[in-house]
Amino acid sequence: MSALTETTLDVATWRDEVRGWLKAHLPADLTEPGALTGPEALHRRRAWERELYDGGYAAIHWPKEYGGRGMGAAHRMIFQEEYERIGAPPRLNIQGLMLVGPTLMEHGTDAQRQRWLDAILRCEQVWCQGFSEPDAGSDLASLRTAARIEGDRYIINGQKIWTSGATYADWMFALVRTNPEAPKHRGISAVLIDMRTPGISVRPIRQINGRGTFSEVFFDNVEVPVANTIGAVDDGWNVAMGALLLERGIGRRSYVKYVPLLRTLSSLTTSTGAGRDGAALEELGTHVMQVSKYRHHVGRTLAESSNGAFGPEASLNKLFWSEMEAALYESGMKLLNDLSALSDDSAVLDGYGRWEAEYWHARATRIFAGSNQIQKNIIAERVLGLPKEKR
Amino acid sequence: MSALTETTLDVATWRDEVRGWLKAHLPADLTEPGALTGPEALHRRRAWERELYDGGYAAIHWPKEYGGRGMGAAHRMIFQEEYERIGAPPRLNIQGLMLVGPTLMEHGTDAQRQRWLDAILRCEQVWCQGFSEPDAGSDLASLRTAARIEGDRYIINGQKIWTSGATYADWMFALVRTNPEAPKHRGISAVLIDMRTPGISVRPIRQINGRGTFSEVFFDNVEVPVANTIGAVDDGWNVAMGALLLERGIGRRSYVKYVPLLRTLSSLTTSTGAGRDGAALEELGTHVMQVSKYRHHVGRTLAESSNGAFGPEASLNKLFWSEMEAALYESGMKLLNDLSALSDDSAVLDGYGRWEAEYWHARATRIFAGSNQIQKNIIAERVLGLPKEKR
Amino acid sequence: MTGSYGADETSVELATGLREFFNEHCGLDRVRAAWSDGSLDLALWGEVAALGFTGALASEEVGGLGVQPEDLVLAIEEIGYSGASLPLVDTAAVVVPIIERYGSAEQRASFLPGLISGERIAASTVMFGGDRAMFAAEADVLLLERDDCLHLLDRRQFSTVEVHSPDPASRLARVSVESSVLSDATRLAAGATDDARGRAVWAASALLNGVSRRMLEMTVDHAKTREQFGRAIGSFQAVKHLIADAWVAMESSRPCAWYAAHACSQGLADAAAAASVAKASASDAARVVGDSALQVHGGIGFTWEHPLHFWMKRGKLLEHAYGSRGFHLRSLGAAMRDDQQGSDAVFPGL
Amino acid sequence: MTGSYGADETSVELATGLREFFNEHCGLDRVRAAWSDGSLDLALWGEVAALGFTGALASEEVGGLGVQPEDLVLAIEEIGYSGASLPLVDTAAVVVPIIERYGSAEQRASFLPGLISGERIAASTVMFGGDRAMFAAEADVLLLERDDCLHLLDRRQFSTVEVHSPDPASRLARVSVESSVLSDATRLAAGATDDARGRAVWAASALLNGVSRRMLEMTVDHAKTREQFGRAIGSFQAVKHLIADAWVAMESSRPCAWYAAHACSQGLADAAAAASVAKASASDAARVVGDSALQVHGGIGFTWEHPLHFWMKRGKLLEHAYGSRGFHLRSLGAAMRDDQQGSDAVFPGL
Repeated sequence: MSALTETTLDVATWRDEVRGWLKAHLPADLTEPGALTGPEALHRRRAWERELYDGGYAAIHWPKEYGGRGMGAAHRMIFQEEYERIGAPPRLNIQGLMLVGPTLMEHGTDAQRQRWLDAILRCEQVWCQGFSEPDAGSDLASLRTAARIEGDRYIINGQKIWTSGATYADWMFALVRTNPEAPKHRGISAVLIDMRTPGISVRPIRQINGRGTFSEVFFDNVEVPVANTIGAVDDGWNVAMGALLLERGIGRRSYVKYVPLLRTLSSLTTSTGAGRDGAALEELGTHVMQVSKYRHHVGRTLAESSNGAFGPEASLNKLFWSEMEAALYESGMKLLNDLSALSDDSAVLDGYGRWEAEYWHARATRIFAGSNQIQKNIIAERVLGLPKEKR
Repeated sequence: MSALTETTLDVATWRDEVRGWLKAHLPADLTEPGALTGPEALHRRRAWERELYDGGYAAIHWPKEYGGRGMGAAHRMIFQEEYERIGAPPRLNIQGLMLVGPTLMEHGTDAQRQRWLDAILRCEQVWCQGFSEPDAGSDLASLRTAARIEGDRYIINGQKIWTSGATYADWMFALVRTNPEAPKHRGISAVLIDMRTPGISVRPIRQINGRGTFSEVFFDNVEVPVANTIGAVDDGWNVAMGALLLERGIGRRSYVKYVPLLRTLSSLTTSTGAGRDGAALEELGTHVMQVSKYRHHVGRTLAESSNGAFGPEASLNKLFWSEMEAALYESGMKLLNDLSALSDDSAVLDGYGRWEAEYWHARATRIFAGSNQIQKNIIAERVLGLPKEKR
Repeated sequence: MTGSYGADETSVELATGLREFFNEHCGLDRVRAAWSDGSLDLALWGEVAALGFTGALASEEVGGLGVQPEDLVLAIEEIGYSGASLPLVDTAAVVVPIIERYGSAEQRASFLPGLISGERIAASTVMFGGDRAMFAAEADVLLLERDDCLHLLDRRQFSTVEVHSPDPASRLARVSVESSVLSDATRLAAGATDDARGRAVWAASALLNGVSRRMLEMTVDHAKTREQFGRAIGSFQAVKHLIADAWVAMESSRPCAWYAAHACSQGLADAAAAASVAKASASDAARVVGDSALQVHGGIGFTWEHPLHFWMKRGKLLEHAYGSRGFHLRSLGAAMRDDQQGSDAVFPGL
Repeated sequence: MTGSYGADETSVELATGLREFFNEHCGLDRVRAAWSDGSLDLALWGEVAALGFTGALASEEVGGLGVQPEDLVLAIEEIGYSGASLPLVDTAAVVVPIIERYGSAEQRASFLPGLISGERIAASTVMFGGDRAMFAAEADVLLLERDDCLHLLDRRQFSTVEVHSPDPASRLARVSVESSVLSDATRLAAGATDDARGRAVWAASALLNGVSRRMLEMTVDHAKTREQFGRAIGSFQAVKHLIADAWVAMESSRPCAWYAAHACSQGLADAAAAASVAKASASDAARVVGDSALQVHGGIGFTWEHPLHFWMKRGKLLEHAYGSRGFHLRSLGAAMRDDQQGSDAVFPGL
C-alpha cells in the first residue's frame, strides 16, 4: 500500500516534468500533420531523437546501468500520454528501443550489449525488425530465410516482408532458419544484420493507401558473423517470443492518441448538422466509450503489474485498440462523405484524403503484430485455459 | 419462361383461394394469442387440423397419390404466408406432415405407407421427432439410445431430449443405435415408435421462460417391431439427413409471421416517445430491412427451385431467421422496459411478460435444428467449398 | 494516474471477504430458493449487514466502515457474481452515503442507524427508470427522485404496486407518494441528485459486471467439459472466439466501473462521463457475455434447472435499468460534442 | 408472388452476355489501367454500348432493347463484379429511361439517340449526395436534381470541379449550374424525381452487390489456397465463419435489389421501401464482405499490387453514396411507424 501511494505521488510530479520538458524542447513544426514526410524527414527525426536522448528521455524504461532511468510501466505510460498529448512525432527507433535493446539485455553477451546498446540509445543506429515472410504470416515459425554456417559466418538467403523502416534502418533484428532438419520452432536463430551488407536489397511495398511504409527485404548470399547471434544458435524462437509480447503490450500507445480523432469526429458530426441527432450522438458516444475503456484497461493493467511485465492478457490490448481504431476511422469515412456532399470547403476535402489513408492503415492493424484471430486464440487458450485445437 | 408465367398466374388465384377459405373456416377465437394453452387446447387443435384436412389443405405439398395436392414450393409458401397472415395456430402435426410423411414416401415400404400416411394426413396420429440426446446435440451421430434386436423386435433403452410435443404425441420418429460396433454414422436406424408402448416415460423440461414445450423421453426395455424400421437397418443416418434438410428449409415460416412483431415494435417506439428519434427509427428500420431480406431470400430460393428441393443453401435460411428473430425480440425487451418506466397501463405489463417468454424462446432458435455454428460450417464447406477442418 | 483501479489492499480485502462469505453462505441452493419462493432472504441480508457492508461507505463516527467508493466497487462485483437476491447495492452504495452527506441532522439520526445495522432496508428510484425501484415493496426506506430533487421517505409515506420484472428474484414495484408528503423535511440538500445518480450508475455497473463474470466463468467451465465430436467444445475455434470476445467485453468493462467509483469519490470533472462509460460498457458486456453463454451452453442453458438463467435474467434487468446503453452513449456523445479543447468533462487534463 | 427474382430467361441471358464480355475484354489488366491513368476507357465504353446495354431500358421504338428493370439488375451486378470503371449504370438505369418517360418530345429527340448509341455519356446527381456526380467531368449530359425537380442539361450548361473520391477510378465532380440555365425547357415532367431516385438506388444496390460478390469470390479463393500452420487457412473455423457471415450478408442482399427493380418497374406500392431495403442491405453486405476480405487476405490484401483494393474502394464509395445505410434505415423506420394495418407502403397485401 505504501509503495502504491509513493508511486501515486511520484507520477504526478513525473507528468509535470515530462509535460514541461516536451513543451520547452519540441520544435513546433514537428507537430504538424504530415510534417515528417519527404527526404529531410529522417534528418529531423534523428535530431529529435538525439534531443530526447540529451534530455534523458530516450529510453526511460531501460535500466540505469544501460543509460535508461529504470522506470516502470506507470511512468512509461505517463511519458507516452504526454508525448501523444503534445503531438510529438512517432519514435524513429522504436524497434531498437523497445525490441532490440531489451532483448539484448536479456539474451545478449556483454560484448553485444557494449557494441549496440549505447548506439541505440543515441539513435546512431536505427533498427528494423525482420520476422515476417511471405509464407510465414500468422504462422511465424514456418519462416524459411536460410542461414547456413560457413566458418564464423552465416550465408543468408531468403526474403522478409512487411518490414517497417527498412529503407532507412541501419540494422535488422532478424529471425532466420539455421537448422532446416529440426522441428520448426527449434531451428530458428535470432541474428542482427547490418543493412549495408552486400547482397541485401530493399523494395518498398506500395500499400492500399498509396504509402510505402513497409518493404520487402531480399537476402542473396548475405554474409553475417555468427557472433551476431542473440542467444544460442537454433534458440531464436524463445528469444523472439519475449519480443513479441513486448510488441502487443502496454506502453506503446495511450488513449491520448485517440482524443484528437474523437474531436475530429465530433466536429464532423456537428458540421454535417447531426449534432442533435440521436443516432449520430450514440455513434460518437460509442467511440468515446471505447477510447475510455482503452484508457481504463491500460490503467488497470498497470495497477496490477508492478514490474511492467505482462502475460497473455496483452492480447486484449492489441485486439481492443485495433478494433477501436478501425471503427473510429470507419465513422469518419461516413461523416466525411456526408460533409463532402454538403460543403465546398477545400479544407474538408484535404482532410478527407488524409483521413482515408489513415482509415486503410487502421484496418491493417487488425492483421499485423499477430492477427486478431490469433489474439483470440491466445486469450481462449492461455488466459481462459480452453483446450488447444486439434492440429 | 412459359412455365414461370403459368406459375405466376396460378399463384395469384391460389392466394385468393387460400385466403378466402381460411377466412371462412378458421374459428376466430383460435387466432387470439395464448388461445391454445391448457388441456382442451389439444382437442381444439386436432379439430382444426381435421378441418384443414376436410378442406384439402392438410398437406398440399404431398403428392396426389398420398392425398396431397402435389404443390410445389411457391404454392406452399403462399399457403404459409396466408396461414400466418390470418394468425392461425401452429400446425399440430408438423413432424408428421413435414418429416415423417415425406420420409415414408421416400424410404418406406408400401405397407408402411398404407399404415401411417393417411393417419398422419387426417391428424389421427400426432408425431414427434426423437433425434437429440443429452450427449448428442450438435454431434447428432454420436447418439447412444440402443436398439438390440431380439427376434422380430427391438429392445430399446436410452434417452431422448428436446422432444417437442412428446407429452401428447402418438408416435415418435426416432433414431437409435442398432450397431454399436460400426463407425458412428453407420450403426444408426430410423425407427417408428408407438408412444404408448410400455417402458416409455416422458418428462417435460421446464425451460428458461417457464414453459414446458420440450420433454425428455426415457426408454426402458421398450419393445418395437423391427418392421417399424424406415429404410434398411443401420442405414438410418441417410434417412435422417434428408429429413434434417427439410427442417432447415424454406416453407415452414414466411416473413408474414414477423410483420405483427414489427407492428408491435413500431407502436412501442411511438409509445415511448421515440417516434421521431433517429436512433429509434434506425433500429426499427433495421428490423424492417431484415424481415424484408428474409422475404426476398425465400422468394429467390423458390424462384430458383422448380421442385421444392433445396441444397445446403437452406442453412442460410435457418441462420438468417433465427438471428433476425432474436434481434427483433431483443429490441422489444428494451422498449418494453422503457415503456414500463413510463406507463401505468396494465396492458403494457401483460404484454411484457408474454414478449419476454417469446424472447427467451427466440434465443434458443440459434441452437436448435443445428446450431448456427454448424450452419456456418455447412455454408463454408458445402456451399463455398472451403476445406474441411482437421478433426 | 487515475487511482488504484481496484488493486489496492482495502479494496481487495473487502471483495475477498465478501466472496468467501458468499461461497460459504450463498451457494446455488440459496440462490435457487430466492427464485422459487420469490421472497427476500432476510437472514442472508442480516448476515451481510453484520459484515459491515451496508454501512461500508458511512463514516466511522456513525458506525460505518468509512471506506471509499473505489474500495467498495470490487465487493459489489462479488454480489453480482454471487447471485444473491438482495437490495444491498442501493442501500450501501447510494442511500446510506447520500443521507450522510445531504441529509439534515434529523434525517441522519432517524435513518442511518437502522440502515447501517441492516435492521432497515432501503430502495431507491434514482436512475432506475420511472418511479420504479427494486424491492420497493420490501423496503423500509425510500429514496425518491422527483423533479430533480431527492426525498427520503419512510414506509408510511409511500405505497407500492408490484410491476413486471425480467428477473423474478429482483422484485420491482412502482411507488406512489401523496404529493402532500413531499416537503422540505423529506428533501435532501442540493447536490444530492447528481451525486446519487452517479453512485447508482457506477454501482449498478459493478453489479452487472459481477453478473457477467459469473456467466462467463460458467461458460468457460462448460466449454472445457462438454464434449461433442469427440472433443471438448472449447477446442473449437468458433467457440473459443465467441468466448474470447465475451471476455474482452467484460474485462474491458470492469475497470470502467472501478474508475467511475474513483471519479465519483474524488469529485473529478469527468465523474458523470465516467459513470456513463461504466454503464454503457457493462450493458454491452452483459449482452455479449449472455449471448455467448447461451450459445455455448446449448440446450442445457435453456432449462430452468440449470442455474445460468438466474444470472441471465438479472443481467437483462440491469442492462436496461440505470440508464440503457443508448441513454449513456448519447450523454457521452453530447459531452464530446460540447467539449472544448481543454474542457475536462470527458478527458480531463488534456 | 413477387416477380422472378432474377431467375427468368431474359435476365439471365443479359447477365451472362455481359459477364462473358467482361471476362474477355475487361480482365485485371484493363481494370488496373483505369486505376493507373485515371482516365475513362472510352473504347470499353463504346464496346459495352454496342452490346445495347446503355439503351437496354429504352423502348425498341427509340432504338433500345425494351427490357424491364428486373431483367437488367443481374447484368448491373456483373458490372460491379467486373471492376470496369465506367459510368454505365447512371446512363442505362436512370438517365435513359427517365428521359424517355418524362422528357419532352424535344428532349427525347435531342438526348436519347446519342445516349443509347453510347456516343454521349450521362452523369446524374440523383441520390448521389449533394451536387456531386460520378464522372460528371467526363459527361456530355447531366441529370440534375434541384428543388425536388429534375433537369436535363447538356455539357455547355454545367461546369464541374473535381472532388475527392474514395475510389480513384470512379472520378467525382461537383457540378455548378448558373440559375438562369434552369427553366421549363430543362425540367422533366412531374413524377420524374421519385422515379429516378428509386432507379438510382436499386441500380446502385445491384452494382454494389456485384462488387461484394467479386470480393467474396477472391476471398474464398484465397482461403482455399493460402496455407498457414500446414493447412489451407480456409480450414480454420474462424476463417470459415467470417466468410460464411459475409456470404449470408451478400446472398441475402442480392434478391433485395432484384425485387426493388421489379417493384420500381411495376410501380408497386412498396417500391420506395424496397429500394431502401436494397441499398441498406447492399451497404451492410459490402462492409461485412470487405472486412472479411481484408482480414482473410492478410498482408497481401493491403498491397496496391493485389487487385482486392479496386473493389474495396469502389465498395466504400458506393456504400455511402445513393443514401447511406442510416438514411435508408430511417426511411424504413418512418414508413413502418406510419404504416397503418393494411397500408401497402412496406408490406403490401397484408
